[in-house]
Amino acid sequence: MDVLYNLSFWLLAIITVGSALMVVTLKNLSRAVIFLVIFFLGVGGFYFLMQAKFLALIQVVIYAGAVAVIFAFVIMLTPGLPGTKIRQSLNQGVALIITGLFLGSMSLLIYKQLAGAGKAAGIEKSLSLKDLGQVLFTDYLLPFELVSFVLLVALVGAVLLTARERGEGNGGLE
Amino acid sequence: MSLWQLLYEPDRWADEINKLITNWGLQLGIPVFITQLFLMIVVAVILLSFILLNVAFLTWLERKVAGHIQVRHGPMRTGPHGILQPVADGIKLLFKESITLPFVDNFIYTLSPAMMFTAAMLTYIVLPFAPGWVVAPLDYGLIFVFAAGGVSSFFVFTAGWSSNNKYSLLAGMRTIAQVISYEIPMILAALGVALFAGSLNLVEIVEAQKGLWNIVVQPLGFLLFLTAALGETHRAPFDLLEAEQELVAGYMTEYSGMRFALFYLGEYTHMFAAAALMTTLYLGGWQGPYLPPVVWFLLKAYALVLLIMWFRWTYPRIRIDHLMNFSWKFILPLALINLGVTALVLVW
Amino acid sequence: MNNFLVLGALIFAIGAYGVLTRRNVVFIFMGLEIMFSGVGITLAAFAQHIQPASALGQIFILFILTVAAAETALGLAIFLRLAKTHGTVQADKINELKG
Amino acid sequence: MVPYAWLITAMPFIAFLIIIGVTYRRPLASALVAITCTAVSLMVSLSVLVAVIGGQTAELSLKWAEISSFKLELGVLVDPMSAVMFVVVSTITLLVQIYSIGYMHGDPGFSRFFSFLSLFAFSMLGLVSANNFLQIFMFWELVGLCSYLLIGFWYDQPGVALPPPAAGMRAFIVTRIGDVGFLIGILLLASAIPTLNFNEIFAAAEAGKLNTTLLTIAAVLIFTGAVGKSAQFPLHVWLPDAMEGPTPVSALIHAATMVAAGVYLVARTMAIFAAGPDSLLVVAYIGGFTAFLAASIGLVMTDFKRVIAYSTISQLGYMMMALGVSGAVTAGMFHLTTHAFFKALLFLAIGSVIHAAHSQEMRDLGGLGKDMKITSLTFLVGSLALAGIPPFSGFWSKDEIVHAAFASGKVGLGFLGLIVAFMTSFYIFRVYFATFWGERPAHQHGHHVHESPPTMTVPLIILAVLAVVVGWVGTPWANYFAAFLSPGEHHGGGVEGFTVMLMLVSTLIALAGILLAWAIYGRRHYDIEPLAEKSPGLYAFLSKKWFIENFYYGVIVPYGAVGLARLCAWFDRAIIDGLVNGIAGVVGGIGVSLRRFQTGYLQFYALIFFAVVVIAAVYLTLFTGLSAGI
Repeated sequence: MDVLYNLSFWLLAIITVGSALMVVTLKNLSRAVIFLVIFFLGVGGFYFLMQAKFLALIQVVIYAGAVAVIFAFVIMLTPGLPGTKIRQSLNQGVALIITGLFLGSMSLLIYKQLAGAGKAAGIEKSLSLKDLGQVLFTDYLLPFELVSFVLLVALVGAVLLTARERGEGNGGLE
Repeated sequence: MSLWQLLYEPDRWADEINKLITNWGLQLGIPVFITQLFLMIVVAVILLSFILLNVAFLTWLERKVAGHIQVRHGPMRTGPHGILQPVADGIKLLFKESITLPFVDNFIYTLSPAMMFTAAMLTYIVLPFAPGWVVAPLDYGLIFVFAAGGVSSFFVFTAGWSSNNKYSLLAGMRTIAQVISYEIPMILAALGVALFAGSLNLVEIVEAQKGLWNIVVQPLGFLLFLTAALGETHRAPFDLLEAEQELVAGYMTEYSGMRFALFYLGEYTHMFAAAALMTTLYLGGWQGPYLPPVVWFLLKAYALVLLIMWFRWTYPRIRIDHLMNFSWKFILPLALINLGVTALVLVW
Repeated sequence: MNNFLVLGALIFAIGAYGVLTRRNVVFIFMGLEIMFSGVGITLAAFAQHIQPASALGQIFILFILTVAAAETALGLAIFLRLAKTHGTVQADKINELKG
Repeated sequence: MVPYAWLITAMPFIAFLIIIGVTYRRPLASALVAITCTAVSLMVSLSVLVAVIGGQTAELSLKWAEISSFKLELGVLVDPMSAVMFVVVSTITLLVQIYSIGYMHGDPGFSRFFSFLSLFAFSMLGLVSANNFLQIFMFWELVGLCSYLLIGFWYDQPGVALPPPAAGMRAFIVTRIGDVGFLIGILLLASAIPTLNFNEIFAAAEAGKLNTTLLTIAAVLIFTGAVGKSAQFPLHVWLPDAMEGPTPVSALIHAATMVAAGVYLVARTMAIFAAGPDSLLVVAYIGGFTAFLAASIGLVMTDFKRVIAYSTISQLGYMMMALGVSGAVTAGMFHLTTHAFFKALLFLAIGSVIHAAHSQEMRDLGGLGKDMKITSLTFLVGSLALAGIPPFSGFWSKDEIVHAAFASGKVGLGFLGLIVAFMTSFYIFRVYFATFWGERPAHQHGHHVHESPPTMTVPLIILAVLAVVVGWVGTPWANYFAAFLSPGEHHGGGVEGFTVMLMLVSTLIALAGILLAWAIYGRRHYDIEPLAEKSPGLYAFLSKKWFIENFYYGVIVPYGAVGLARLCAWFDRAIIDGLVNGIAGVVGGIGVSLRRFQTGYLQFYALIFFAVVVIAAVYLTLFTGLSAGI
């Protein structure tokens, strides 16, 4: 099983990293959204590998199912999006150096300092939904409620921001 | 290893097969993981062929049902009662030219039907056809079903979008709006069942219905789920995204050939998945007297499929705004009430 | 688990690169989402390998997921507004964020 | 009940909030809310008083903030002094509120009036209950604010002598002068000892831990606050002007309670004064002089409200004198208590007259006794109490003060007290005779006058009864009040011959004043003052209020205040502004150089932000031994 595990890890890694790279380098916005979905699915796969199955599914439902849809909608709803002709990136050199430095230092940190820390990558029992709920609704009830409030605010805010003002012509959904 | 065991004790049968092949592989010096991989592929192939055959049968069934409801015969020429019609259709579609219009984003255009069908098929890996006959008895199987549904609808949307056709685009938008609207009550209704079973695992849900099907306990939940499932699978009377009178053929308008076929198959895959899910959640899954579990499962699922088809040819299509209102203002509150009452009853 | 951690860092870095270089606001948001995912993977890796019995790490990710979703919804709403009022969606054309 | 003492303070505030927030548009409901809450306060006060008489005291406090070792707190100090004040304040507030229903009837600002009254009651009770300097100062300023609001209550009317808002402003500014001194005094104390708690400071002062000079200066500075609030010379000028407010306000704030806050403050901080004895001399002489000054002006005022206002100043001077000469709180606090009742009575009675006759000029009034029997009678009781006729309450307290003055050896002040007593009985009966006796002036005949409604007369009667009986708790024969207030001290030691003689003398003096007043005013109505005919110079001097206000407005304000203002302005412009501009210039310079970083591009910011994070990460990774700690 170990081999299968590693195999799936590397496969997923290639898919995920590849699609993430595509998202940040592609010129075509619509294709980027498709790759974003693939990326999200890949991340969900990683959660699966890490025995966070609930998270994996939630990741797929929320991100691939909802967030990506929002992206797609927004791209569609924006008239006159610049095409693929113009350059879509800038500051590439600086950003590359900075992120490269970040990645380097992180990898160094992880491999040097965390070497052997924790247990070896293995398969433990996945947490059941009951365990999650137990913690979520007792110790983290307040954050939970706050997050729900944040969602409500985001909902109202989004509606408010995008609501068509009176006499503002129709550029809306239907 | 007998046929009886295959039918009536499918879990033990599967176990023994598994052991047999693993041991056999070990004797030959093949590592376990390779045999496992091999078995996975075999199971996948079986599942895939089941789905394809089933869907092919469904397309035929739909036409026959439509025909008989409209007092005509439906396909009759190919094979007895036109039973070979799907095969003929398939061959025709395979050899048709796959047209791609100019200014179409080819990448998304090609990817969408494939992904849509794939996502639709993913649902089946958690469905328990019989004890032990489930590809992956996930702990969170129920959520997995909805996740797969969500992904699949996203690709319906991109298909409509990438077609560079306003009707397709409209259909794509409608898909998203409709699917999101109906997914929520559907999940809520299903949660009632999950609460009863105390698990999200479909196998456990089925086992929890031993003796008493959930449809008895949760009649409202079943009706809500059925309605929402119709919306979710874009079946009439909620087939707004392929409303011929308004949108030509919806998101499939610009598709032809095998790509079209994939969508077509995807739709029916979805429908059967919905029926199978309802069977699992509300009708006790494989459970039933005398007949083998698989047969029971398929019987129930087909009964639901026929019900859905009956709906299609009976009810007129409703308007898009009515559709949305119906979901948000009627089904969703009811689903919430259902869930709340269920929870309360369970706490007592 | 080191592999997972490095992967998380890599994804985070890719997302950051996207955020830093993209001209289109939608792309910037995508980059942000990628960054969130990188953080999520890191958290999940730690959660699994340090305290596998505790649901804490996963709950953290749940919160991140929720907040990220809310953020995206709001951000994109702002984006639509921006497109309407400024007529552009290029982050390098909007430089009013100064006194 | 003692642990619930905070309720006394809280209830009026609740009333204030309810009136402002809920019943603002329903006048009667507002009045009801205010009265109910005050009644609750009164009941709690009474039970607290009973508990305190039973020997309980308490200090409830709540930590508010702590700055290193310096802690600020909010608290309720329940001891005999505050218990007495609780009862006095809440009783008078309650009666005044009931009275106001009648007096303010139909006024458009009815609810506002009651909300202010409640706010005032809250502030005053908070002041009384304070257990530390900061709290007392806060509430001190709050009562000042309420006073301002209530003096200027009829802000849209022209007023009698000057517009109410101007009068309010004047009161506010004049008392502020004292408050500055008070604040400096508090800060001085705080600099010497890291607490503001009364008991801690007093304990330190009594133990001699603090420098005597410092204590003296601090005491005098605190006294300036009291001078401002209690309208003592030289800051007395605001109180007569404060009479522009509605008469119940005058009764409550500018006679019975707020102005007594200064006396209360001095009494409360007596330990500090006692530790710096020179300050007591200042208190005594300022008090004595004020008593004389105000009484002399009161002789000639024709507006009877002003007469009583000056009378108030004079009586407050008495109290200060009492505190100053005896170095003990008993006599002053006793006079404060009795004065609160009879002065409130007097004010409410003349309020009743104003309500009925719509005038406060004695020249316009006369012969009202026939039409307003209750008012007239209660006013007479108040006058007798003020004049110091036994057995009315004023007699006992005033006598105790004069006695204390003689006993302390400050004979001059003792005689001064007797002279003032004579003047007092004269001027108050001048008002009485001129208003209620004799004939109505010719030009007023058409105006019919009738008695006020019961909501006004009932409080008058209650107050009249109280004005008679309150004094009985502190007779020289059995001084329960003194025993209660300062139990440890030796009181009187029986009645000596001197005491009896003094009582006789002061009674005779008071009677002489009454007789003189009757002789001059009792028989006929004057349109022009007799004194003005006989001695125009003295009359002018007195009626111009010793030219003190002329001096203030002619000399201090244009030369002193404006000069000071100019100096401050120069300092502000040259030094402060220079400093600020200099700093701003430096900051601006830095800003200019930093501005290049502020491109306005979101991503540029993100870039910088992320770059810094990365630099930090690199630093932590490479140059510190960051261990994962797992």
